[in-house]
Amino acid sequence: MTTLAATAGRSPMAGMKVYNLKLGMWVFLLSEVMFFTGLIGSYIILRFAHPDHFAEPGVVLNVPLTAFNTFVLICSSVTMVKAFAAIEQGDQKGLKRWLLATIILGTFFVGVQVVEYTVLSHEGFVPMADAYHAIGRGNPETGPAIGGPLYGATFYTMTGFHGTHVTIGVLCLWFTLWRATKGAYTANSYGGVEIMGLYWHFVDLVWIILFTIVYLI
Amino acid sequence: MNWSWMLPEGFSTVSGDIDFIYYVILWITGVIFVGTEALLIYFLVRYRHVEGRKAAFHHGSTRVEVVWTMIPLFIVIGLGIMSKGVWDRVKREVPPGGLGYIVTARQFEWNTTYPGPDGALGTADDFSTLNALHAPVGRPIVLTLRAEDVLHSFFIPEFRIKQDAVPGRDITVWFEATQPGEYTLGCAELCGIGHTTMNGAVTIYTAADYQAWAATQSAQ
Amino acid sequence: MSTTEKEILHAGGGGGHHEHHELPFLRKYIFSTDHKTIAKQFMFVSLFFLVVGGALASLMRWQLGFPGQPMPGGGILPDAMMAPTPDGAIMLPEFYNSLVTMHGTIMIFFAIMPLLVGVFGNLLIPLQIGAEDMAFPRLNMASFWLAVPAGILMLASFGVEGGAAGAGWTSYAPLSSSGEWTGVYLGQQLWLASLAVLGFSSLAGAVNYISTVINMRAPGMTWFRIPLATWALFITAILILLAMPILAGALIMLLFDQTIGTAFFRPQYGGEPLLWQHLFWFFGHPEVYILILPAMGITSEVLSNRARKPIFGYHSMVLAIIGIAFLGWIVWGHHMFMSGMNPLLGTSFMISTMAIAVPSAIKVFNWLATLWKADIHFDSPMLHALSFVSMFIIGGLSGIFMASTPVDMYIHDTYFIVAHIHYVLFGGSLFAIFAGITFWFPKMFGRMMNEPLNKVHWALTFVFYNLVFFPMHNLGVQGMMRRIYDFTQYDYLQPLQPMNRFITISAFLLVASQSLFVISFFWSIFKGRKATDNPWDSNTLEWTVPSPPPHGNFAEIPVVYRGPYEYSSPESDRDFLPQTEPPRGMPASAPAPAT
Amino acid sequence: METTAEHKDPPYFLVWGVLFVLTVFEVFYAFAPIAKVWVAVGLIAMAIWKALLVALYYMHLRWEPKRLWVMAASPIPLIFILLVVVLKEF
Repeated sequence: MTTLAATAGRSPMAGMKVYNLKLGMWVFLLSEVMFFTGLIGSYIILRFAHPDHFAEPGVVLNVPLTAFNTFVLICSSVTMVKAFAAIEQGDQKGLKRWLLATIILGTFFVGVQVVEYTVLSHEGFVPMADAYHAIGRGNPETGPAIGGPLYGATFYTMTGFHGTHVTIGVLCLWFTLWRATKGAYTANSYGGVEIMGLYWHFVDLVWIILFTIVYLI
Repeated sequence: MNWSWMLPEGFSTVSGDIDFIYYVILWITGVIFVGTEALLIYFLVRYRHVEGRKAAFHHGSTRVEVVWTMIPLFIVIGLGIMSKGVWDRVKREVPPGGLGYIVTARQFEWNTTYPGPDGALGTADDFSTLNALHAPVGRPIVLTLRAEDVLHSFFIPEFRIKQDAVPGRDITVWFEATQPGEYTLGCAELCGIGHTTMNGAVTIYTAADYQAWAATQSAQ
Repeated sequence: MSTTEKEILHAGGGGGHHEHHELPFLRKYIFSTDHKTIAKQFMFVSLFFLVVGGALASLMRWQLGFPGQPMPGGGILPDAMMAPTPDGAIMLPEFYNSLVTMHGTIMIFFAIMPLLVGVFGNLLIPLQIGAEDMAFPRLNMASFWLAVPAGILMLASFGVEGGAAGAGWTSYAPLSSSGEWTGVYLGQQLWLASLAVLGFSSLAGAVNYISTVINMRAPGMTWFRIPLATWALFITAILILLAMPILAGALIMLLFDQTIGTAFFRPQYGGEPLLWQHLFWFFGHPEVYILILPAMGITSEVLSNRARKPIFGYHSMVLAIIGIAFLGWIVWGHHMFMSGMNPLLGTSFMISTMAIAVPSAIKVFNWLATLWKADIHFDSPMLHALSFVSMFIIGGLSGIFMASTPVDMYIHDTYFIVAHIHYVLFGGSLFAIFAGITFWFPKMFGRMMNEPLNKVHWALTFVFYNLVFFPMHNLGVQGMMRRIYDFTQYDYLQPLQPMNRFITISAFLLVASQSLFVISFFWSIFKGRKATDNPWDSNTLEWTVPSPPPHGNFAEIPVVYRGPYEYSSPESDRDFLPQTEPPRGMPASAPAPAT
Repeated sequence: METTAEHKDPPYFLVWGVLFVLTVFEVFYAFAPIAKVWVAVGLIAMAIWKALLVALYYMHLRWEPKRLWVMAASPIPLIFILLVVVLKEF
């Protein structure tokens, strides 16, 4: 492999003291941080500017369901990290098992979110400004609208983009699993699994913040 | 063609201060501009390539660096302090006893509402003018600036006043004209296809003439 | 080599997979992962957009120079842009607004930014730090192949119902948030989508540049031995990385307002127009430095090399770059002094804005001091670099007027701003780009450029450029607003007609004289004199390899012994001392100094 | 991997337990009958705590070189600048 010749004399981990792929993923995650800063920041700012557009926790949004979903995502994080721990020890079987578990949990999370969206939109909680007429959980079909259009818009944008990230993560997990079955990862070559984990845990981390700010405050 | 850097004459109580800062900056930057460009040209001529001459092997000097870090620093601090005073006066210290108008901007017109004889806005005897703003000289005019559709920018060049009108917000602007006459009201923020036509006239009367004008308006 | 390192090289993705056998045409020229090829691809595409942007500007200038008069040959444009009349076609205001918007957008996002970051970032970073390629070559290729569809979307918007976006390159909401205000629906949505895609492209590039500079430097290439061009591009990449996502978020929210009717920026439903401005400029001001920092880096390279003298105060130059980049995050409000923003914020933003004048001044003084006691060679790269310095002085000084909030009350949104931004972006960035192209052309294409033709091009550009943009200061001082379709609607602007006409004619000549560069560019690619490895007697690493460098750049990773600007060093009999040349009495095989 | 040496067996399941408990507590705390501001402060504190746990243990930041910590923390000042400044508007 010519790379070895080409790289001889330079430690390929120079500078950051971590290998390129991991460094690249961290750098990419920094930009993700700024992306969610833009979305969550806008939510906070709009909520400060127009408190009347927003509702008390649990009035419109289903907190118990989402709390359960949060738990699911946290579990998927631990399965992901176990997959990494497994391949660190060269345990191919464990790697595949834990990756599959992560995929199932991640898919389940997205599924629950879809259900949540359907129910909410039936209760008039939609992003469209002129269609917004949230009547709150379990209320009769009619009633005064709770909150305002900014609530729907910010909610669906933030959770929607997080959901997109989870979905992309699940797809990447399938790819990682497929490579794992091909034996692409070993006890001293598991960069792919590690950066997959970094991305997945970051998405989990974002959800932890989102859940608190959007559902509980 | 007018290559002048002089501002057109100003006719409001703040235009003097604003123009003063402008001319201070114009002088400072002018001197720096001439100095640096002259130095540049001198170096280009003096140190152009000549066969057999080798450039000085010189990596820089911290002392010099500190000097030319400090000089601009002090200049800009000075300018900052000067500017802050005027800025606060224009934007934050609305003079008392002003005459209150409501100016509403919409594509593509300025609509001014004046208090009637009772001197209060929002009463039945209010009257309004389209694309025109009439005011007495020598009295602060306090405008509540509103927009109905998109951003517009309330701009009276002769008074050195510019303020965006933001839909959903009431923004207070004030000016005090120093001379009766006809001035220009323009829109300085791109507001759509008719942006360029969104202009009007500002008419400044003597106190007496204004009373007369206001009377005729409210009579209708 | 330890297992760890093997694993790392695997994990390092492309870290440098060099198929040294001949690649098939597609892999070699179209879907190439070679950073030099990608740089060339970016160059051809963004030079094309530079021409498009210039054409749009010329159309705009016609309307300003000859308001409401039929445009010669304007009839070929569709009636949605030009109203046909018996004696010729007259420009419509909605088309003028689209021109204002698209000229700004295309020049900033599709010409200047890719020329600086896409071309020179890709070309210089691996070569100047002694890497065989980028850290992630495939990601690098993706970065280019995302930029292309973005550009197509942007151009396509001219053809759609309602015309191209017409709310200015800043697309201030609510004007941009719904077609009901401008009559532009799909055009605005394409504009938003295109920029979102471009955001991904720049992001891919930024991740690559940052990882490469941090991890792939050759032995001995310590942080303070990195050439200033690479330093500037590295800091620029960090700005892109952190600023672009903010824009992406804002674009998406505005796109939702436009398409599904959310209320983020639509006041009639409780939205906040100022939120768009804050998000846009929180990205937008770092963007301004994304557009000027690489230009400063390129200028430093060319200046020091053609003056045959070490750059004056290398360390303070680096610190100034970092200082500008940092301050760039806390000055965005100076674009919003008149926006109804809290006046207290106005004051604090004025202070930080004034502060940013200091590092900029340091750089200018250092460039001047570099010329002191130098041995100046007036080749076309040098002429362009010197133009950058003298024009950047004007652009920087005129910035102080706007920084002062009271003065800004008068000149905000006037042609004074237009003059300032063009002195920084055209007189600044574009002259530096010309300097860069003429300087590194031999390294890119293996041939020298046509020097006489380049000199003529430089002279004409420099003269006409100043004739176009200097009078705009005066227009602004007279109170002429920007983005205005027909200034003759204002009585007090009537006297400005002759000057506007003068500017328009100069602008046409400026655009015309660019054809000389196009000719010289293509002539040199095919007919230019073969270039040696190091035609400029330069010290930096890219000149130690053949022109153009082979796939994989360096036969073996070079070892670096000194800083990049050791020109006219007494240590050498020549007037330059390459970074790779071992110190006297030290065998070439000696180990590199610790990184 | 240069990091594996130092952490033979990180407490992954312990962290998971803490995250779980914190989540449950958060949900009840959100409806606690106390001043809204204290609810918010407490919730944000817990959210940050959980986020740190994920970053330090699951993302291995705890075993990474210092300079990577610095890099990972670099956007935080920008977040504060943006929020603090823009919130002054309202």
